[in-house]
Amino acid sequence: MKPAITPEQAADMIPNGAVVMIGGFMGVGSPHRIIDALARSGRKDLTIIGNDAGRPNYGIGRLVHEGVARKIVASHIGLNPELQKHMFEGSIEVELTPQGTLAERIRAAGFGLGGVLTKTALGTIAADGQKVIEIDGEEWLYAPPLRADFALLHADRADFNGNLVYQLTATNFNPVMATAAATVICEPREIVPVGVISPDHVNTPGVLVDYLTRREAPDDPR
Amino acid sequence: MKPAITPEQAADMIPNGAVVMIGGFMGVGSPHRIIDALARSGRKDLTIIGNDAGRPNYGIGRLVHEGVARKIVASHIGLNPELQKHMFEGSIEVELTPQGTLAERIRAAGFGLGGVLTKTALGTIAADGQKVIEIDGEEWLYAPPLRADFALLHADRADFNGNLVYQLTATNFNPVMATAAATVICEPREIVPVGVISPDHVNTPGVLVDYLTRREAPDDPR
Amino acid sequence: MTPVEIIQRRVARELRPGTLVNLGIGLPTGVAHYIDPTAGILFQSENGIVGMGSRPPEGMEDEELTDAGGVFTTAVPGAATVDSTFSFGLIRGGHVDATVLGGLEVDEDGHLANWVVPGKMAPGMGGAMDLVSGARRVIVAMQHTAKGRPKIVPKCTLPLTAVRRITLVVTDLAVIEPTDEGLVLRERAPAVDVAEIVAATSAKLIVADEVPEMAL
Amino acid sequence: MTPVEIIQRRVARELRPGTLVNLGIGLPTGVAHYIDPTAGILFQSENGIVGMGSRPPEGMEDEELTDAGGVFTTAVPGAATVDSTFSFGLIRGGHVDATVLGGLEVDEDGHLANWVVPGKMAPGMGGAMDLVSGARRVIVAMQHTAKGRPKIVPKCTLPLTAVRRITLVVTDLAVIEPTDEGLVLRERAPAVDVAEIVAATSAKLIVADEVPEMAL
Repeated sequence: MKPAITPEQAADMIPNGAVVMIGGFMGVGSPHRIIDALARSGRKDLTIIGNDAGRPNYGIGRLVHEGVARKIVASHIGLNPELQKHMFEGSIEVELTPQGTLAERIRAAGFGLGGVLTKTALGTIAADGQKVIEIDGEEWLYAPPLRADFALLHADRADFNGNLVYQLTATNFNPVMATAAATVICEPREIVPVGVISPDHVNTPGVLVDYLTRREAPDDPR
Repeated sequence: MKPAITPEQAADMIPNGAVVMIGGFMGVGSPHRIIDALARSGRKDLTIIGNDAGRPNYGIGRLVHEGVARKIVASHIGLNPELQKHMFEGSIEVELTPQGTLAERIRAAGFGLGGVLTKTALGTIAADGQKVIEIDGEEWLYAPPLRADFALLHADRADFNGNLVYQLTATNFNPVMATAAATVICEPREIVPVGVISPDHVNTPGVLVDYLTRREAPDDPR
Repeated sequence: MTPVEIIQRRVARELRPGTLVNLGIGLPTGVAHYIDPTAGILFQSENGIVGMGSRPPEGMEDEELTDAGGVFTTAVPGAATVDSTFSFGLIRGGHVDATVLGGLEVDEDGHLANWVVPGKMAPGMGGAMDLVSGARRVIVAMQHTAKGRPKIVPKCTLPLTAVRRITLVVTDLAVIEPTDEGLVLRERAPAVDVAEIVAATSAKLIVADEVPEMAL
Repeated sequence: MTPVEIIQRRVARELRPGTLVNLGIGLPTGVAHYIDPTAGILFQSENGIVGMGSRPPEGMEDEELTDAGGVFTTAVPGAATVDSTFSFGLIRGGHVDATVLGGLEVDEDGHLANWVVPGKMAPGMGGAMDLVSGARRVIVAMQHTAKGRPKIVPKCTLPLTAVRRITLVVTDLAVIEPTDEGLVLRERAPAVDVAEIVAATSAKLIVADEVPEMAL
């Protein structure tokens, strides 16, 4: 059984300067309640890893707006002009990485691999300063594993043991991030008893999950 | 809509000397009807890639027994003394590779990565002659992508478009092999109309699948 | 027919029956309106769906089903949901037959620049670099010029999206194919003559005696 | 209590509540009989299940639910099915808290040999190399000697399974922990004295004045 905590308790676990992965794609499939609690926490100097920076004051953009983030690692920030302004001013560091490489770097960390060998970005300025490895006369760009102190995830459904099920395009980075952080906290839309989810429908085994956020309104329906 | 073919038609596509991946784990989740057709085809000099060699005359062992295979790439052949005898005699070449590395090498081929960097087997005789890559002072064993001309898969269920669903431990190598062969042929236990399988329950999208084997007994139940 | 419609209609004819296609945000997205719905073409949205449909009816939107721009979408019957590692595995592994992307510049080497204007616009490459490196065919769909300035140039001045040569450029004026010999003018838009295309292109074009008009 | 039961009972006490554990084929499999069923320990079978149960009742076997030896098994409530890439991702990524494996030899460096006897037995390493490289803790469960010959030796004569130092060796005679200083004798089996253990071990053992008896 995993502990069921409040979004505020989740935010309280995360210290200043922590590296935090956040699931979602433009806020779709993001743990908005935990993000909100973290945005209101007064935390500083977080490194946030996610697909994108959401929109201004929405999704990961909420953490940018509240000054919680010192650095953003993402593949796309085009819909968040607030972050782009910070980036050009130098007040928030932004590391841009191709989306597929980002996903694979997180997987490498989570699954004990030494990194990623990809053609993506090879020969472009996005590969400047990065290691190129030649294998049988062919060049591959090396991208290192990417891990975090915390992963903050969304799921459609969890069981008491933390088995997670995602739905449609709210899946995105959530499953891979579940593998690559020291502490994994998931905000499911619903929590069901163990055994309700078929083993074949579990997307993330509960062994990867440390905490679930509790229902928003735990009143008994009677 | 994918063509529905017989196991014999599947076997007929495979030429002498082809490299063939076969899903399954000790025959569980293997396409036994296609294997049987291939075993009876008189084909020669196949390279078979699979987790194991099944048992004598069962699973991949059926192909060993019928003299179809020239080389086996697998992680474990301990339950097939017939193949071990061939290996010690030199009549069939056996390449043994750690199970996790085997899975990841196939994935690298299927997903356009340059290979695998792993600690597994590093420093052991199983790594003899293989490339070691040093990254930031740390050594990793490099394992190259592994692809095939054909992948022969089992699934619990397919739809007309080749979307596949696996069940329990019959999943194993089937999904990853679906990504890494020029031609992918699946033997599903049942075939259902498009739309019957929820998008969230599809394990292998039909875009990766070329052929389905037809039902064994296509008589109308009336 | 508007310039955008010309491009979208012409690109639609490049898509092969029964294949997986990724359409970029913006102009490329509209290509979906012009395909044969019986051709079995599936659209991938790299945020995690194989078999994306069109916009949902009002009131039927699902907050867990959006396209790569974060806009509500639908799934066709037979769609499959995948996570980001699988989605980009399909892209990198060559399982996407064609990607259609916008362009800022294309040059005589067939190189594409479409992700950054240093000092001005740095939205990030998103999935573009993976798509241009990994898709079997890369089709650039763009206006032939921007504010009167040619976008098909001798050498890209903007940072490249990939060092790989793209497959085809489709504009409102022409279809151009990068080859070993250089950029070959394959087709001209209806009522557009070759001289007009050459004038709107700063790159060297290889022009045959007869350049057919686009079928749309 | 048989020697095998001593080993299995003692190993069971090493497993931590709420963690994922992989038990090798054979003797290690039997460890599952001796764990506290309320401790929330989940067993992984590397062929693709997290939450493997015990043997199914007769007539209830499912041909699509077997263990890593190809033998019918069950799933506990809350189990999850995974494919081979995910299963070994869990192993390589350190998400398996403990693996329990048999051994042919363990040496003073804490190295394990358990997958091949050159020229005699070459079944393949299966998942053993991944497990010994990747699991957080590697527990070797084996008879102290084979046909009277010590299996805990100064230096492995058989090919190693990994160059990583294992965590603990549990035998029918003793519990031994490889450390920077060498092999430390931690516990002795009931009614077994230290001299007996030292005599059955060709490796050098570090022995404290007082060696407690195993709790079983």
